[in-house]
Amino acid sequence: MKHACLRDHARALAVAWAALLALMLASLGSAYLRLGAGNAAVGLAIAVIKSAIVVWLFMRLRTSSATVRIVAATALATLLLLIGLASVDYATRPVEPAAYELPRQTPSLAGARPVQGAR
Amino acid sequence: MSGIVDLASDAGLSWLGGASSVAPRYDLLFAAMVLLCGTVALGVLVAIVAFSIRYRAGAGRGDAAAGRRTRAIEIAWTVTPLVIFIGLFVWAAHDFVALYRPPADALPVYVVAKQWMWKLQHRNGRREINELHVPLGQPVRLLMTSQDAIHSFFVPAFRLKQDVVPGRYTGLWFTATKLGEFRLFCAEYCGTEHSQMLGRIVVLPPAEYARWLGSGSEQPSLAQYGFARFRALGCSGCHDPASTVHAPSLEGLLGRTVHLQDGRTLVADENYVRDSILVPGKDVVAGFAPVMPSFAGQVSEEDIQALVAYLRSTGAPAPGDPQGARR
Amino acid sequence: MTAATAAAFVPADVAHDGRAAKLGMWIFLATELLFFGGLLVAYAYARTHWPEGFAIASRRTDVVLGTVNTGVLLTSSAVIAFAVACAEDPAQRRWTARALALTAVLGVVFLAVKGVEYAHEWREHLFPLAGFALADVAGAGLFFLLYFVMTGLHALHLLIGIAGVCVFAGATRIAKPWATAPRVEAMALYWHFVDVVWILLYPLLYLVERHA
Amino acid sequence: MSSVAEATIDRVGDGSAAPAPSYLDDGHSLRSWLTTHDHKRIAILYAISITVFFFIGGLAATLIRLELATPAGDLVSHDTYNKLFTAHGVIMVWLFLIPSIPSVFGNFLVPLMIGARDLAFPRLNLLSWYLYVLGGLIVLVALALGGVDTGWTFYAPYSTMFSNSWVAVTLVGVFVVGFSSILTGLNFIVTVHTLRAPGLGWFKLPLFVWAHYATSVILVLATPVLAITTLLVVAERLLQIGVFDPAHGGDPLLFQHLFWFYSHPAVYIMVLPAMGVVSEIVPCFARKRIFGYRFMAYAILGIASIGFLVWGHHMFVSGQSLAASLVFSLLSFLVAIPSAIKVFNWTATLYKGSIRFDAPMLYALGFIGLFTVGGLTGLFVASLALDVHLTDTYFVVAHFHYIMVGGSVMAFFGALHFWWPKATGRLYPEVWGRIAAVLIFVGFNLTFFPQFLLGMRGMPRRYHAYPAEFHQLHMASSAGAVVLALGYLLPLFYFSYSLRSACRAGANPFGALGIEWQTRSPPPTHNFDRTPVVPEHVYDYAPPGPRPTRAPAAGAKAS
Repeated sequence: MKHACLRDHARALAVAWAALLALMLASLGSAYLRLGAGNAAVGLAIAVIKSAIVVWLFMRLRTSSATVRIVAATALATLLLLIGLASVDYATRPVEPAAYELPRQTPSLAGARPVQGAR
Repeated sequence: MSGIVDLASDAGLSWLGGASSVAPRYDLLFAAMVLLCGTVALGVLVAIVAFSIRYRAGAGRGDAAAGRRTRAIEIAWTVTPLVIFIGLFVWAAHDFVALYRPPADALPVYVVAKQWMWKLQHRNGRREINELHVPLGQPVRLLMTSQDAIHSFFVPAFRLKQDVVPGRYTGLWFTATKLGEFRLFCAEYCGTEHSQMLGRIVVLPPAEYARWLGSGSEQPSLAQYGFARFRALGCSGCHDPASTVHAPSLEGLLGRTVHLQDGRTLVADENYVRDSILVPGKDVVAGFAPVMPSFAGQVSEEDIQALVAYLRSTGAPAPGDPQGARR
Repeated sequence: MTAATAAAFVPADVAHDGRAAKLGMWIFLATELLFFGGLLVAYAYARTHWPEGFAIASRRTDVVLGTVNTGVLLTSSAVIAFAVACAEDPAQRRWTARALALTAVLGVVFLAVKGVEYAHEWREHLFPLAGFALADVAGAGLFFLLYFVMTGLHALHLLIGIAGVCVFAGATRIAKPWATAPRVEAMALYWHFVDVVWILLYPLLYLVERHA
Repeated sequence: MSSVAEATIDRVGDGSAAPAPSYLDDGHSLRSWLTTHDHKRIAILYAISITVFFFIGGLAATLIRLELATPAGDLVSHDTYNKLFTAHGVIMVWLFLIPSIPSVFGNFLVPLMIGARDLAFPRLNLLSWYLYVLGGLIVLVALALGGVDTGWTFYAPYSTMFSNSWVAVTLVGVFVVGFSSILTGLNFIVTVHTLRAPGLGWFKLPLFVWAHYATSVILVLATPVLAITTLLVVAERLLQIGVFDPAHGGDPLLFQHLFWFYSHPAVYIMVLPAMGVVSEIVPCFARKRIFGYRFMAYAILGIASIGFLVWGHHMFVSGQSLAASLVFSLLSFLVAIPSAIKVFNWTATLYKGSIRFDAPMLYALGFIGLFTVGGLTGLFVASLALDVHLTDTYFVVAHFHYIMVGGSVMAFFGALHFWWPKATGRLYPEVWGRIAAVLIFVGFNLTFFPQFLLGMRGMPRRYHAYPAEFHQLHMASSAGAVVLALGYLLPLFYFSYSLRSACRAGANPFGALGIEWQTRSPPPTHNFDRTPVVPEHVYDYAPPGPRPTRAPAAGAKAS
């Protein structure tokens, strides 16, 4: 009984593993296509799918308690907020680069910090 | 928009000393906020004091059952602030957005901030250090960048501030509405002498401004520039009288007789200063450790001349403040 | 309510063990996600500002070894998931220990391959220090900085994971009472997370643009 | 309902006839303290260590105020001044305020309040303390070597490229302390989820526990971003290339985004536990159920979650985009709403109460007043157009000191008085307690209110010397600081005195209803002799009868 259960389990894991490797190869292949911004999108989308498989099946979020799911969702939401709200700035900030003179530092007397290297 | 400006002047807020077209709108919003928040704070305070007296233990007015049904009240004091806050946001945002829309005819001025000075350049190439002359009633647009850390261009009388960031330009525009001199502060902490990174804005009548702008392609005096380099290169970090590093004071150095560690004496002249900067180990002053690093490759000939000019100015009988703008 | 018999105080922390270990690990992983999240923001900024530099720099990474390593790590994840399944059945103790040991071996293989990559990159002057090979490509320095910080931190996490998995493999083998199934599962959660980080890093670092 | 509490108190009174040793008497050796897993002992360890750091940070503040008593920079050099305010900020934020209420009172009380034996991971808890001490020592080493001059904000590129001070060492210290915070937060969350006493549902939890739960969530989710940011700064200093470095295509504002993503929620790490403390004290001394319990709990969660969305309001003039500033400003106004709800609800709790003014209550009322001012002035700096003028001036300095010192430190002292009898079994001298409370309240306002006026008039912060027109207000502020310093020193003396006095506290000297009051004072190592009784409603206070009498156990109280 338990053995059968374990065998089923192992089979499911093997299928997930095969899917992960297939997705990895797909993502590798996509990098050689000329997709412009699509390269990044496809690469990330596949990475998200792979992560979802790992989290959902390997990490057993599928059968986890509500508390654990809330923890996972909160973490993901916070990460997206960090990236999202920072992107609001970067997406709408006009870029006006200015010539930047390399700083010429006087060497430190205290020795707290190495002398500015050649840059 | 001008209606708001008029309203502000009508409200009698000009005594707050605002000196730009932005200031009256700022003062009005500020006054409104003080009024609103003051009322709320006072309300809370009065409530706490009144309850504390009326319902003090021993007064026997306590009622445990009071205040159990709270939902309506809670919703009321959730929604009311929400509405007020959105109103405040819109008002403040409206004024803020205007700061991002400089008029097309604004006079451009280029600003470079570095530790710890402001270098400004007008359209016709006239340069200033720690001083900015602008005409009354005419929009001026600053294009600013930094050569090192982040600085911030802050003119309290104009109610304006903008960080100056290395590697990119940031902008700031204003129209001065009062004649006179106004303080310029660096408001973003930028290192040792952050609090000395001061300057002034001089607002002139347009005709006088035109004369001023035309009269001078002359640079700021060499001594003035030298003082700025004295600080920017970090000399003042050790040689300032207030410094914790044990280094000789350089005030009135030129012409002074210097006693060296190996027993020689010499009279400090320009060449001595140059040697001390480039080959500091050569003539070490008696009583001081030879800790000064060489600045060879870091200072230009122009810098050395300027530093000498500055040192000479400190030796004059009545040196005066080399930075006219300070204090 | 008032039926307060003067019962001796029985703390509630007997039965909670498994739940607490797993929940604790999930919360720790939430922390870890945000830790790498800061790097992801930096990466997003740098890549959107220097797309060409990132493409050029990314082509200098070793995509073959990177892909092999991805496969190794994905496999290790599947193996440790199998170990967790075995751990739930005390009769499969030996299989649990074997699977955990295999996981650790795969982790070591990953680190070895990563070391070979680093050695290549050192020889090709791809460390963003003095003498950096791509010094004239705007953004390439940032790419390789992020590459080394991200993969370095990932390797550090993996190293900790390998140590932890080895400990559990040994403990399971000799049936230490504290090596319970929920704790093995918590350990595995960490391992999977390190894997997920790599899954994200793989396209971001190796696959920016491979054509042309 | 209150009969339940009284019955409980009586039973505990009986139970104490055959006592197990209290946690304080359970081993007296240094070793027994340094290897303890007992959350109460770890709380005491934290209390001692943060007190040390509080007075080191306070010393820096004293020197700052002394220097600013005159316009010229005459007491210390520029460099020393910069290092002083940096040390003040770093120590007060990371080594005092962030661990203050959570690590001391949270540690001590969360398990007691939920009827648990200990935290979920007692060994991890001890590790947190060691990490905290290690990080604190690293920061002190950096100070001893010569200090840091970047300000506690460590803004790049000054911190990465230009500062000639011990930035990297200090940041390593901050990183380690951050780890301690994360582990504490993790421990609290798991504890609240898994170790609540049977029958203690989420909406029966004291607001103190709610506040610590929310704080822990912030600790766990925000601190790692600070950790990676400090690592990036250290790497940039060592390698001379980094993502914040404009010379290599990096962005200095990226540092600010990452830094404030942590440091704004960190404000709520400091103030949410303080709100929890006040929510315990006010109903107890008003003898009144807290007004709108559920709304208070939701407000805590609201503050914690919206707090993550507002970090950009520190960057309105930094050069971030207009759109970002608009978004962050709007969100910042939203976070003020739950704070307003809390203030209104505490005030409403007083209505028809039966209010006693013991020292904890004075601190709590002081908190409400000062927090109200701090919160309302927050609206000024959340308003875009006003922030342009006010940011980086003393207005901001005053604003956040009203929140962090007027708010959090007041509440910390309130908590210290309120739970002192529980933790030590001794009563503090009530009269001295009240004098100190008033002294701190008055001294605080004298110190910091003038700073609002300074900021309005354009006095920039972090200035070692300043123009003469600001002299009078700075003088006033420095004079007020003397009063404030006296107020902070006073409790040190009377608390030490009370430890040796014979004035023992009963299990429940204030007649409070929390589960922590059902056990002895000081509690036994295993926390409870009997299974604690979960009350129907955690704040079911009622005024005493028509003749004012104190709650039964308060008879031993001398005041």
